Amino acid sequence: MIRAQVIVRPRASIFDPQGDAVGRAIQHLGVSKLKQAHVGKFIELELEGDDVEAVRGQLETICKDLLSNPVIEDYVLTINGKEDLTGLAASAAKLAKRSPKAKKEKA
Amino acid sequence: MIRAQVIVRPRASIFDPQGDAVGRAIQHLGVSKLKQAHVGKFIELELEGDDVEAVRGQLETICKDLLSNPVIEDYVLTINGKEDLTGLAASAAKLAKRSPKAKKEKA
Amino acid sequence: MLDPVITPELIAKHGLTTEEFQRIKDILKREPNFTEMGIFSVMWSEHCSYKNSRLELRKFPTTGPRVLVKAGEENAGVIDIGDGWGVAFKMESHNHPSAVEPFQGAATGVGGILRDIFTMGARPVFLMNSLRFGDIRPDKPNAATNRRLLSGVVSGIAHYGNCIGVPTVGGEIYFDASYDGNPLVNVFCLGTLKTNEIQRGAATGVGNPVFYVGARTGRDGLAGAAFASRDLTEDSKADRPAVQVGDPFIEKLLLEACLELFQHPEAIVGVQDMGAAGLTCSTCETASRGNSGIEIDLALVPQREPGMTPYETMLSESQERMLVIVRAGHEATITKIFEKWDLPCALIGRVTDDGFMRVKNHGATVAEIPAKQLADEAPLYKREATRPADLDERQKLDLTSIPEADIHDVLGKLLATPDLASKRWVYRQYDHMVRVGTVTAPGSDAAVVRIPTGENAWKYLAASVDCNAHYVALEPKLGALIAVAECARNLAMTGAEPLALTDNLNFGNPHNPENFYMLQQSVDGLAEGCRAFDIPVTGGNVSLYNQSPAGPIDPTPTVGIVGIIRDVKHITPSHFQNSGDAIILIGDIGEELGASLYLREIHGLKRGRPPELNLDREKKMHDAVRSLIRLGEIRSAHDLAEGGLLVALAECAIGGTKHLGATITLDLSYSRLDAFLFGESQSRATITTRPENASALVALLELRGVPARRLGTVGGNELKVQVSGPTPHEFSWDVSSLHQIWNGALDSYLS
Amino acid sequence: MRWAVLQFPASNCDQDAFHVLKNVLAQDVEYVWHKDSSLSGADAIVVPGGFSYGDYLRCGAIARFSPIMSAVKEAAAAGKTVLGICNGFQILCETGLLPGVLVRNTSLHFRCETIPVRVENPASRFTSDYLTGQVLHLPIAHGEGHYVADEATLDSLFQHKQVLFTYSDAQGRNTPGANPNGSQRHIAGICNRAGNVLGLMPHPERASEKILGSADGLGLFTSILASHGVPQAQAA
Ligand SMILES: Nc1ncnc2c1ncn2[C@@H]1O[C@H](COP(=O)(O)OP(=O)(O)O)[C@@H](O)[C@H]1O
Ligand SMILES: [Mg+2]
Repeated sequence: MIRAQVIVRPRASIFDPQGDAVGRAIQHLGVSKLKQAHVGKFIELELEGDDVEAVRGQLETICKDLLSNPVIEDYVLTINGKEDLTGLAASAAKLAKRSPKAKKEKA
Repeated sequence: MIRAQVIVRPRASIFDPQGDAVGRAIQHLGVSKLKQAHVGKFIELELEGDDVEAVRGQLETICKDLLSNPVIEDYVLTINGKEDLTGLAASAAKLAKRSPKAKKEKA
Repeated sequence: MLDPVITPELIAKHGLTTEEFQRIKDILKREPNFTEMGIFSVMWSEHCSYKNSRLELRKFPTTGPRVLVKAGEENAGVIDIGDGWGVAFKMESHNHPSAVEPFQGAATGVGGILRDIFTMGARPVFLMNSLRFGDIRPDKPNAATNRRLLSGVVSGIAHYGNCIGVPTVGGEIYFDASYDGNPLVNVFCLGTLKTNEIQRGAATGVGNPVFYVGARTGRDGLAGAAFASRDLTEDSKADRPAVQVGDPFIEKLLLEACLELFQHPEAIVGVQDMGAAGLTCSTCETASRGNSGIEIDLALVPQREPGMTPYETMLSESQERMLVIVRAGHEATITKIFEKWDLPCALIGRVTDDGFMRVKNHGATVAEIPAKQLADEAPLYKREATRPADLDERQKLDLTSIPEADIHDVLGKLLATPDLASKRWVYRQYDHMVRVGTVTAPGSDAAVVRIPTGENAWKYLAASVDCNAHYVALEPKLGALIAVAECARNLAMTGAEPLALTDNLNFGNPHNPENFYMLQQSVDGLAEGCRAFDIPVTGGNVSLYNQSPAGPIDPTPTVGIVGIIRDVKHITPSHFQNSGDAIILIGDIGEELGASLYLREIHGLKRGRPPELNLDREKKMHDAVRSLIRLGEIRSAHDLAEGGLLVALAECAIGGTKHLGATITLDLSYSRLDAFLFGESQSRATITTRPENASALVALLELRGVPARRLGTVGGNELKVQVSGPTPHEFSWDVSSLHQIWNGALDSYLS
Repeated sequence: MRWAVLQFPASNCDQDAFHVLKNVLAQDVEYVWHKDSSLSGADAIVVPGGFSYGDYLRCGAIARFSPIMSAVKEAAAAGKTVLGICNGFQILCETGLLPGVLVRNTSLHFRCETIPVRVENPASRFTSDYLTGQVLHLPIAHGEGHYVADEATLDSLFQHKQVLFTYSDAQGRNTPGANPNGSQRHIAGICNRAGNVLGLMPHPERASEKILGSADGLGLFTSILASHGVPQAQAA
């Protein structure tokens, strides 16, 4: 079985009202150190078979066309993250890096 | 700065209309091997300071009380996943393991 | 960060011509800097300045005894509805943003029109919309894209309206290949206010503080007004940073906070929403209206993202923001109210007396422009207009070459077309009942909404939006005239008399003389219609450059009319109400097939001259129906529009909740049965009444110079039509099957 | 009797509930702001519909932490009447005053229309003016009205007659086609075990005047009045 995980996140320059509202709520609950919150989606897919390469292209397309809205969102796809931790690690790093980088681009 | 990532996922035994709809749509797009899809949330938080241990408790509470609803959802919290990959790896493994078990519960 | 050097390329990229740039230099008496050029470019875009259409708009009648705020004066016009109450309403487009990102584009369109209304001091009480897409049927080109656009737009409208709690009570949706790649999203909002509480958008009183309230400013929607003033091209997707994301939650707070603030007239001088061109537009327009100046410091503007440049801050189109001019000494009133609502509220500047819009950043002046010249003295262009070369040819219709289709079959097919099918799939996604005012829900000729004017005191408003763009495409002036007539007719059917009109002019690139001709003729048609019905235009919107690489859209001058129903007893439904009621046809039996739905859908022909319209006859018909309604003798009334007589009868049977059949006998001479049953001749309606009244009503109508005849009787499970004449025909349709076809059609295309 | 209508940021049916109580039923009613901590002695509390806090994250999730909710919990514990309509129902579930949770409609679409709703148990303070099995025509308007709880909770809800309303067809049958949102066991409204806290997705306040198409919802309010000893005549 193949397991794929997709994280969809509002693009860095795009307003994220949901993140804002959640951030305000968290601050209200006493976490005064919170600077920012973003809310995205987490999608898990299970597919039959083992041939990761055979489905990778299809899954990328699905991420682009269905699971995310490229106009306002970015996504990270990880396939078989359990066996292949580097994938998930890379995703995490990518996600983590984006924000400061985005800010740098802007400045 | 502290970065925390929270994955909120519908509990295995709970009917997930969004996951079902996404699953149907994916199959419709020709990915016949898809067995199941689940849709959850991905939340990213940025906090001031560096003292992870000082905020871990607060963040766990936020996850439990605000970000997820235990009736229908589980969550995984990762703090500073970038530096501390084991955390994220563990989360992934946790998430990955749950599904088969869940299926057993359902059957 | 250094501003870019102003080069001819950069000027062109800002949509400014060499002459316009020269004019800027003449106004400033120097070279503009980058920020100033950006400011001019958005204020002088078509979207903000109407530079290509303003001369045309002057043709509209805009005055009348009920007009309290005229078109163009403020963000929306205001009409007196009596007893100290007024209504503010307006229509606005969000076509280009919706083409790029349908959900957010439509949602922010709703947000924008709501702000235009509550800036006037009015509480928004209902929304409507007028939408156009390419065809969504599976066998049509681009169907999948069109379906995605439709679903996205509908959920965007639903999201914003539902969340803020303003009901969406009506609208219209049509489909045509000309909208492939360039859908139209026109949204309408109406609000109510006490006539002595109208707010103005003027900055007066030197030294008065200028406040910024609402959402923080980010980089979203940079230069959206300029984006709306360009053709949509393949590259439009690269314009994605222009996508604005709306937050109806914040808007709801902003709405309530503003209405609370307006209860303190002693503290408020003026208020202006930040819509297109955001801070730029709101500062220079309030200064211009106040014959004053304004000075702000951008460092004081609440910002969402760090490091925004003055250019970005001034041109940002972040949503849910307002500018409020407060009377000096009353600062605490506003800060307290916005604190209560947990909204950002910042003192960003002062009113001055030197006529300048002066923008500072941390004290350093970054822009200094004469406000009046920036806001009101954009160049005006008289564009060339030429009648489209192929129009005469497209109007030709040779009926002898068109075979008569099987009537029984045709009715089912027409009811299943996306244009005619029930729009339930759409409107049940809209909260159309919140605010407990919706008396007539979507699915009737016009929406009827009651508005409170005191304790258990109500006024009843009817409203409709309409435009048959096929008619306009085939004869613009007549088509626009019919749009006004049809909209007024829809109101008359509910028992309402029209009060005023708002319009949204959706056309292609005005630099093309053929497109401009369509605009010019349409404005003539709308103006003539308004004069005929004696209703002023109280505001509207112009959206040009609606074209995709395949060409311009069908010209679509959408109109929205608001009317008032004198007494709750006069509110009349569209659909059959009781078995045994007599059905009366008002108006002539016509046989005009030009530009009809029947020709389009059954024969694939988009041609012919639209039906003729006799304004005098049309008005007489409305007056007659209203007076019969007031007599209490009309049980239901429905106008004849797309699909003609047979479709109207079917709609009376299958619409609403009762689903009653009818037996119709037509002993009339006609030349073609299809033209007779599906022709779209104007000024017609079907009404029902108690059977014993039928002949008296027909006599009354004829007395008023309105042709009328009894057609048959309501009842049974079938729609039965007997046609006598040289070759008698008899048709019957099962009402529940017709209902099924009509009710399920959109679902079947969209699921 | 005294009523309180709560106002959260982006409540939007607060004025509707207020209108019905004040103008249709001539009740003593006041708005209570979410930042307040006192209900100033109200006998009945309406948690109205809307999109509190934008309904971001999950409906009702953020509203639950409003200062006023502690007072609502106390009032509920003291046996006061608490009525949560639509978003109010979601808030009461998130708060734990009612079991279960409301998730996205199965269709994933917001749905607004008047539909048949069957009265399951007329022996409650919210339904005494109705009959068992009576079919009411009530408007719904929600995107997340799909009631979810575990099997044991569902069984217990039925066993203790806490399910007051279900979705049905016009004949009163719980057919799948009559379920507008996929709610488990067709649940449209439930009360707590003590019977003083009700949450329901349909909007009785939108169906309390004939001119709006249905007055079937008025019975819910008159039932509450009766249970508080307010004679019917006074209610008109
Ligand atoms: N087609 C039109 N018919 C009548 N009035 C119009 C039309 N288009 C624009 N107006 C009026 O011009 C004024 C300015 O409109 P606009 O710039 O669109 O305002 P805003 O930016 O606040 O939406 C408004 O009063 C509007 O009603
Ligand atoms: Mg405006």
